[in-house]
Formats: sequence, structure tokens, C-alpha cells
Amino acid sequence: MPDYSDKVMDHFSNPRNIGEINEPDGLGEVGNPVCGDMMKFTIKVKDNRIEDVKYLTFGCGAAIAVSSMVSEMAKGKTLEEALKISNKQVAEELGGLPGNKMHCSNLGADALHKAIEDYMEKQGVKAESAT
Amino acid sequence: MPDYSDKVMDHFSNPRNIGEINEPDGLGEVGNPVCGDMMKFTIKVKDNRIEDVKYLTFGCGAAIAVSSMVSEMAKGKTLEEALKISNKQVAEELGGLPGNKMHCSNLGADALHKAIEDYMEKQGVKAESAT
Amino acid sequence: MKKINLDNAAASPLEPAVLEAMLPFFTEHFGNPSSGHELGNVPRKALEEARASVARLINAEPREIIFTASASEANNLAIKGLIAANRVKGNHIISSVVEHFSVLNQLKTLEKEGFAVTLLPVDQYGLVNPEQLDQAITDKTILVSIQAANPEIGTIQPLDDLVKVAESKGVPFHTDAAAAVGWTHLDAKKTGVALLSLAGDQFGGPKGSAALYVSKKTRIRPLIEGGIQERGLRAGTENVPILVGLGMAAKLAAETLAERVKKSSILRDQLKESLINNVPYLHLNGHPEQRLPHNLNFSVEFVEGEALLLRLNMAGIYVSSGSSCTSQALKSSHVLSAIGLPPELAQGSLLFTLGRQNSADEIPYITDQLNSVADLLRKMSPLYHQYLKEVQNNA
Amino acid sequence: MKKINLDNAAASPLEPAVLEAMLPFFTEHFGNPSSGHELGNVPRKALEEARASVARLINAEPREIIFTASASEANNLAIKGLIAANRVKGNHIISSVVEHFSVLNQLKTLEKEGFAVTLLPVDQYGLVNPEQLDQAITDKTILVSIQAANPEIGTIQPLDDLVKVAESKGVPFHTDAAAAVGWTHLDAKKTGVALLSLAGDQFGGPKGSAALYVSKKTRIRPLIEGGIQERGLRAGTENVPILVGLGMAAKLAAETLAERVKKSSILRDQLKESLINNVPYLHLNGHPEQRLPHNLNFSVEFVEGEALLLRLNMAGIYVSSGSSCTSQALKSSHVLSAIGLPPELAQGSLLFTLGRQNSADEIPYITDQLNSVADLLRKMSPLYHQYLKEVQNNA
Ligand SMILES: Cc1ncc(COP(=O)(O)O)c(C=O)c1O
Ligand SMILES: Cc1ncc(COP(=O)(O)O)c(C=O)c1O
Repeated sequence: MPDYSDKVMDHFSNPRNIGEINEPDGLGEVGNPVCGDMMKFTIKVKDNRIEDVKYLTFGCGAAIAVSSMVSEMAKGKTLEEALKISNKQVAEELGGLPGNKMHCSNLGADALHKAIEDYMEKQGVKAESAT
Repeated sequence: MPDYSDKVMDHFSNPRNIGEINEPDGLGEVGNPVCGDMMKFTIKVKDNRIEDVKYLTFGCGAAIAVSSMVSEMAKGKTLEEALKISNKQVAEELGGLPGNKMHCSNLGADALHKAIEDYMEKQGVKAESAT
Repeated sequence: MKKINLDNAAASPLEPAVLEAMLPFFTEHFGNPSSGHELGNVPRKALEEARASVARLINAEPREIIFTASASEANNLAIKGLIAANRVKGNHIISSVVEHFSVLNQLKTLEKEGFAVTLLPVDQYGLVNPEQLDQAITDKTILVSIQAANPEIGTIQPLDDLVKVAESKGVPFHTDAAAAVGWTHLDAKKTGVALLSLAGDQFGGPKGSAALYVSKKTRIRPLIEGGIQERGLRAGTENVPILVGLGMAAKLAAETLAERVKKSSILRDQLKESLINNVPYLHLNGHPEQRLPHNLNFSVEFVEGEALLLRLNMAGIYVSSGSSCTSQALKSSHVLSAIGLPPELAQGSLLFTLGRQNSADEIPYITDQLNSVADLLRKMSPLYHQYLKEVQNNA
Repeated sequence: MKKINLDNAAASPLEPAVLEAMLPFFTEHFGNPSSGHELGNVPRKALEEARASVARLINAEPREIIFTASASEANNLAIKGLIAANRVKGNHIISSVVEHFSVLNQLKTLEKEGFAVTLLPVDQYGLVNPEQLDQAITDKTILVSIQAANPEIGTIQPLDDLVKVAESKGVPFHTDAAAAVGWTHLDAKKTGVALLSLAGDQFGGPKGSAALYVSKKTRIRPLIEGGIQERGLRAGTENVPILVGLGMAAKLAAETLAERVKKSSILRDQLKESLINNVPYLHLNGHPEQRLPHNLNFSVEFVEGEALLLRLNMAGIYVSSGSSCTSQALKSSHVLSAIGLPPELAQGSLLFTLGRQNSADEIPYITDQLNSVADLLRKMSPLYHQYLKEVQNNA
């Protein structure tokens, strides 16, 4: 079994915030089936804060846990704060990820940022990513 | 342990006719320490028969058993009969020898023949070996 | 909780009779078969009995069996050993795209060293075409290496036909039969292979027990040089207890092969039916009939293999997958891509290999669990949601 | 009848703690360390613990330990593997005339393939001279391979000095330490070797358990290619039970090394004294002090080794010999001839290797039996009779 932390297994077993927001304010997608992981994040923004976030994930245990963790970390944060969430932080919050999973499965923050950027673009605002 | 027959082990454990005949009628030596086996046969001849035969052997279990067997086979035989004893016969009498011992250790008949030839030469007689 | 091992090709517990046969050779009969004294006698006899049992299983002569410590080693000895002994005859090797890495990775190295390697393609079921083999052979071809059966999708190659083609052109044939021996009737002599690799741990023997069949006519060079154990073709003190275990497993397999094959095929078919009838979006990989009696390989559409595997693991069901996330090298199965499976189906593949300990009572639980696990993961899959939308739009 | 194993280097029974550690991995913890599900967890952890134990025994890092199935395999992986990775740097290899055949036979093959091989001579005790090594190194030298200790005459090489010479010229050093590890203090890191072979069955571990230390800085190519087990340097499903046994043996050896060495040296010296004082025409082979603590090698003048061995066997005493008749290849020991022993003494050599189960009470019986067996065989030896005549004539 991959060397997953208890926290990873917790998020994998009980992933939070699964789903797709209807008519989202922002949408971000990363990955593809060839590499084995795909994430689709949708967000609802209110007063410059992430009021709601949901995701759909095709991928391994790490990818699912990462998605879940990112959704929890993002919820309620301002967009600027959320843009500062890095893949590294996510891995840390999860109690670490196996070395070989760091690159391919740890894309949750990227997907979130894409969703935020999508929102900002729609708003006509240009933002700099923190990743 | 080498794949020795019971007969080989019997002759190795209780070798017959060990020794060196004093003032022998014939003496035959084969082998050397490099190859691992040496045999020295001495015979006493009376009325064209091998009255007594003794040997000294430096060598492995097979070499000792072969010497012992040859001495038993030769005793009492006429010289012509004794010259017909072949290494192959000796091995057969011993219930076979392991394949890798057939060449280097199975020299007893040769040593016996040399002893007989030595006797014949001393007698001024020329003989043909049966080996 | 139930514990159901459906990953017997990865590992099975030893058959009790096998372990029992091995134990005295760790203690009482600990001797070295090469010893000149009696401590070597029982181990030496046991080793030769084991060799005879393995030979009988594939209809070979005992002296044609060279023990190795793994099928990987057997494959490396076969290919590198034959090539080293036949270098002057040519530089072309033919194999297939669905071989085990212990064949394929050697061939990559050999290519770097100047050998020409042809990897034959396979059809959608994983079958190599004898005609394509025929066309690929040149006068520089010194070896054909094609597996007897694929460990992943279970497909059994038309070995007799393939060997016949090679034989007719005088090219020696190696078959990696690690997945097949113990599960199919394999007759080394009749088939006419020059070299055949087998793995004891695939049919009830211990880890570290394997062998290479080297037909009397075939000359190879050793990979591990040194002492003259294994007729000089594989140096090193013989691992007597493990090889006694191999011998016992081979004996049991030979005695009960027909029965094992039948029993396993029935169970396999029952499991297949149950899964296909109850779990939606399932695709069988490999040949529908010409397959190992203990092998099932499915792709579960829209979901990824490791996630399936982990969820099944939580339910006490142990399987493996060809997804990139479950491979140590993080690449999805080369076999599934060779049969033309699209990436998302390759990522969602599940491999079930049955063993002695499985039984039909397990099927409802397995079916149930796979169904709910797949359902759960599907619901969070972007691919599934996309599919649903497409269906909706088309309606 | 008493049964006294004085041939522990050929084989010893497993230490009970070692077998006990291994057993669960045949049954309960049968899993494959590479598995993606929990059946792989305990085996994987056990494997890595075993690796750490072996590393500790020679002061290495766990990732510097590559498991193999024999010391012969480790030696082949070391030499062929290093050469394959360093071919461009040169074609000259230095070794010694007293190496094990798993080194020497490879070198013969390499010579045929165009490599230049220098085999350094040894002195009467079997020691390689560091100055001669220094002189032998050229700018084409890509490897020096010299054993840590000789398994036959027990001589321990001045490894630190030899490695220093190679290091000063930037040439990687391999040492076959199969006979030494577990019986001498060996510090891979401090010594500075690039590669070191060790054998579990030489210090209480099971057959089939061995390893190659590959220092972090050293690049080698695998001998057995395939999966990425052992960092890609040795493919094949890991033989977990056997390697757990190796780990436990390494752990026990590391914990008790000083005590073992002391106990064995004392026993060895007692046996030596007793034999030399009571059995006439005995010559000690190998270095009088710089030798393995469990090794004694004598030549019994005028008599042949296999005959001695068989007679001792009849008395329940198990030894081995360097005579040509006891070797499977029917050649007398290359080691004994390398130290300049005349053929008749080489033929009459006896090797005693002590083990955990030997004790001082056995010494009187051994002495007695060797004395009477040697006497009996001497009396039928033409060489002895010739010697007696010469003595008579000289008197
Ligand atoms: C120094 C040395 N190297 C290599 C070996 C080969 O060991 P194995 O037969 O276990 O491969 C031995 C065996 O005794 C040895 O003593
Ligand atoms: C067809 C085939 N060849 C080779 C191997 C390699 O076996 P091992 O890892 O025991 O060396 C396997 C392993 O499952 C296999 O299925």
C-alpha cells in the first residue's frame, strides 16, 4: 500500500465538498487521464471570499485527498489568501505525501488557482498566482 | 558425499592386502600427487600365478577401494588372466564408480599390469597388456 | 472483516504441504549439497528430487532444469545467456510488446549494445500473430522470446504455432511461462521451445523459487559465473529449502493440474458473470476464452485504479491495477496500451487473480463491494459527469 | 555416535531466532512488498528493516544494500555491473590469484571479451601486497577486486591498505567479503570500498540470502533487469522470508560480534594446539594470526584429503578438503597452490570451520579421531613409506 499518512487516508475515505457547483463563478481544470489524475474545481465567490468550493476528481488516493484538503483550506478565504495556498502547503497539511506522488497527484492548488483566475478574468481582473 | 556404492565403501573402510612385499617379483607404480592418486603394487609370482599381491595407495576413497579390489581379483590368477583384468571390470566389481572418478582414480589394473610386466621383463619375457 | 485475496499472482500463502516439506531443510537437513561428507547427502537427494518434479511438470528431463531465484533471473539467463553463446550467428532478436519487464528491459539494453530488436504487436486480445512472427524473422535472427501467457490480461499465446514458425527457420525460441506454468498444460518437449522460464511462487511454491528449462540441444552461457552448481550455468550454493518447496509445489501442481484448471475456470467464470451482470461500465480486458483460468482483468470506466484498489482494500478485498498510480514506475500498463485500450480505461483497470483459498461464497461480497466502490468513485469523477452530460445532450 | 560439524562454512543449521523470524512470512505475512494494498505492508516494512540491519552490520546506509540470492550473484553483480557502467573509462581489472571462483571465472570470461586482467600473487600466507597493487594500477584500470578474507585458508587481507592504494589512484574497489562479514569488524564506509559482497549463510542466516553493498557514489548496471525492485539494480519479487532471516542474522551478528569473534578464536586456538601437539606431520595453512576466527586449515602430510574426509565422516566428524578428489571440478585448491604448497600437501589439506554449535568438549574426540585416521592412511601411503626409507638412509 502506498505510504499514505492517516490524514491522507481520512480525506480519501471521507472526501469533503465533492461535487460541481451549478453556474460557478470560477472553474479550473488540471490533468488528464493519460497522467492518471484529473481535477475540476468550481467556486462560488462572495465579497472577495470563496464562499463555496466543490471539485470532481479522477485519480488516485493522493489526488482525491489533495482535492478534499484544498477545498477545506480554500473555503472562506479571500481570493488573495486562496491564491497563496501552494501545493507544498497542501501536502504539508496532509501530513506529507509519498515522494512519487508529489508531482503527479498534488495538483489541487493549481486547479483552485485556475478557478480563481477564471473568476477574476470573468471579472476583468488580472491576478498573479502564488504557486 | 561422493556417490559411492556399498562395495566401494566396504573396500575403502576395510582395504584388503595393504602393504609392500619385501623383495617383490614385480613392482608397478602409477599416478602422482599432482593428479591426486598414486598406487604402488608389488607382487609375488609362483608357477606363473600371482601368489601374493600388496599395494600402497595415496588417494581418495575410490582409489583405495580400487586398489583393494584389484588385489583381491588378482590373487591366485595366472599372469595371463591377471593381465586381462581391466579398469572397467574393476569398476563393475565395485558396483560402479561415480562418473568423475572413472578416469583419475580407477588406475588399479594399470598398476597391477605394470607390476606383472616388470616381473616378465625381469624374466626376459615380453607380454602384451590386456588393458 | 472478511479478507479476500484476489491478488494471488502478486503473492499467495504457501500451501501447507509445501512449507512442511521445506522446514527440515532449514534445521535437521541443513547441509550443502556439494559437501563431500554425509551432511550433504539428504539435501543433495532432495534437490535432485525437486529438479525431477519440476521437470515432470513441464515434461522435461531433470538435467534440462536450471534453478534460479526468480522468473526475472530465469528470463535474464535465457536471453543474455543464449545471446552470449550465439553472438556470432546474428544480432536480431524478436519479442513482443506485451512481455514482462524482465524481458523488455533487457532488450532495451541490448539495443543500446547494437542488437536489433523487433517487438511484435498484439491484437485487441493480446495475441501475437504467427504470420507476423514469420515475416519478422531474418537470417540475422538468433532468438525469439514470446511469453506463454500474459500475467496481466491472462491471454494465452498460440505457443505451438509460434514455436513452429521459429523452428521452421531454425531460430531458438524462449518462452516466459512464469504466468502459465501450474495453470496450463505446458509440454516443453512437445512444444519444441529451447528455453522456458517458470516461477514457483505462481503455483503454490515459495518466493525465490524459479527455474529455466534449457533443452538438451540449447547452449547458453551463465549469467552468474563461479562454482559448477546447476551444470555450471548458475553458480552459488543451492537454496535447498526453497527449492524443495518448489519441487513439492511442482509435484502437487502436476498431480492436480486438470482439476485445478477446471476448478479455477469455473470460479473465474462465476465471478466474471456476477461482476458483469451487477457492476455497470465494466469492460473485460484480454481474450474472452484463451486466458489463464485464474485471471480476470476489468476496466472500470470513469474511475482510477488506485482509488478502486484502496477502497476495496478498506473492504478487505485485495486486487491490483494497471494504473500508473499503482505502478512503482508511475506508468500505466504497457500491456493495456498494447491492446489499444484508451488511457482512461487503462487507468481504471483491475486485475483479479484467483488462488487456492478463494471460493464461490466470496462472490456476492466482492460484487457488492466493487459495485458500491465504483459507484462512489464514479460520482466524484469529472469523466463520469461529462459522460452524463453527453448522454443528456444526445437524448 | 557423535556428530560434529566442522564444516560450518559449507553449511550451518539456522539459528532458532532466525528461523522463527522467517516463519510468519511464509504464511501470515505472505504478501508482496510491491503490492498496492495492505497485504504488502508488513512484508515491505520487514524487508526494509532487514536492509537496515544488514547496513548496520557493515556501517552502511540502508539504500546502499542491494539484496541478492547468493554471494556469487553479488560478486557477479559487482564486477559485471561496475564494468558495464564504466566501460568507457578503461579495460583493465586487477584482482588476486586467491579469489573465489565467482570472481575468477568472470574475469576469465572478461578476458575473452577483450579486458586485460591482472591477478596479483600472494605470499606464503595468502596476503596480497599493497605495493604490488600500486604497481599494477594503470590509467586503464577501472576496478580492483580483492577479497576481505579467504574462505579456505582464512587469511584476512590488509583491506584498509589495499583500498587506500586504489583510492589514491581513483580506482573503485570491490571486496568479496562473503567469508569475512559476521566474523570480522568490517566498516564499509571507513574502509572506503565502492562495492562489498556478503553472504548471510556464513553468519547464521539462511541459504539464498546475500547482499551487495553499493556505495552512494558508485554507479553500476543491473545483472538481472526487469522490475524496479532493489532500486532497479536487481529485478525480481523480493524473497521476503529469506531476507527477513538475513536481517535477523545480521542483527544478531552485529549485537554479538566482538563476543563471537573472541569465543571462536579461543576455541579455534584450542583446537589448533590440540591437533598440532597430538597429530604428527600437520602443517597449518594460511596466516598464523591474521586469519578468520573460525577457520583452520591443515595439510596432513603423506595422505590424501578425500580419504581423510571420508574416514572422519565415518567417525561423525564433518570437514572439507582442498584436494582435487573432493572438488566437483577435480582440481586441487587454487588457493593452496597460490601460497606455494607442493601438490602432495595440497592434496592432503583439511579445512575446519567452526560454528555456533561447536564447543571445547569436542576437541579430544576430534584430535583422537584425526590422529588415528591419519595414522591409518599414512600406513598405506607410498609417500610415507618412501619418506621412512629416506629417513632411514639418512640416519
Ligand atoms: C569468499 C567467498 N565468495 C563467494 C562465495 C560464494 O558463495 P555462494 O556459493 O553462496 O554464492 C563464497 C562461498 O563460500 C565465499 O567464501
Ligand atoms: C510472465 C512473468 N514473467 C516474469 C515475472 C517476474 O517474476 P519475478 O518478479 O518473480 O522475477 C512475472 C511476475 O509476475 C511474470 O508474470
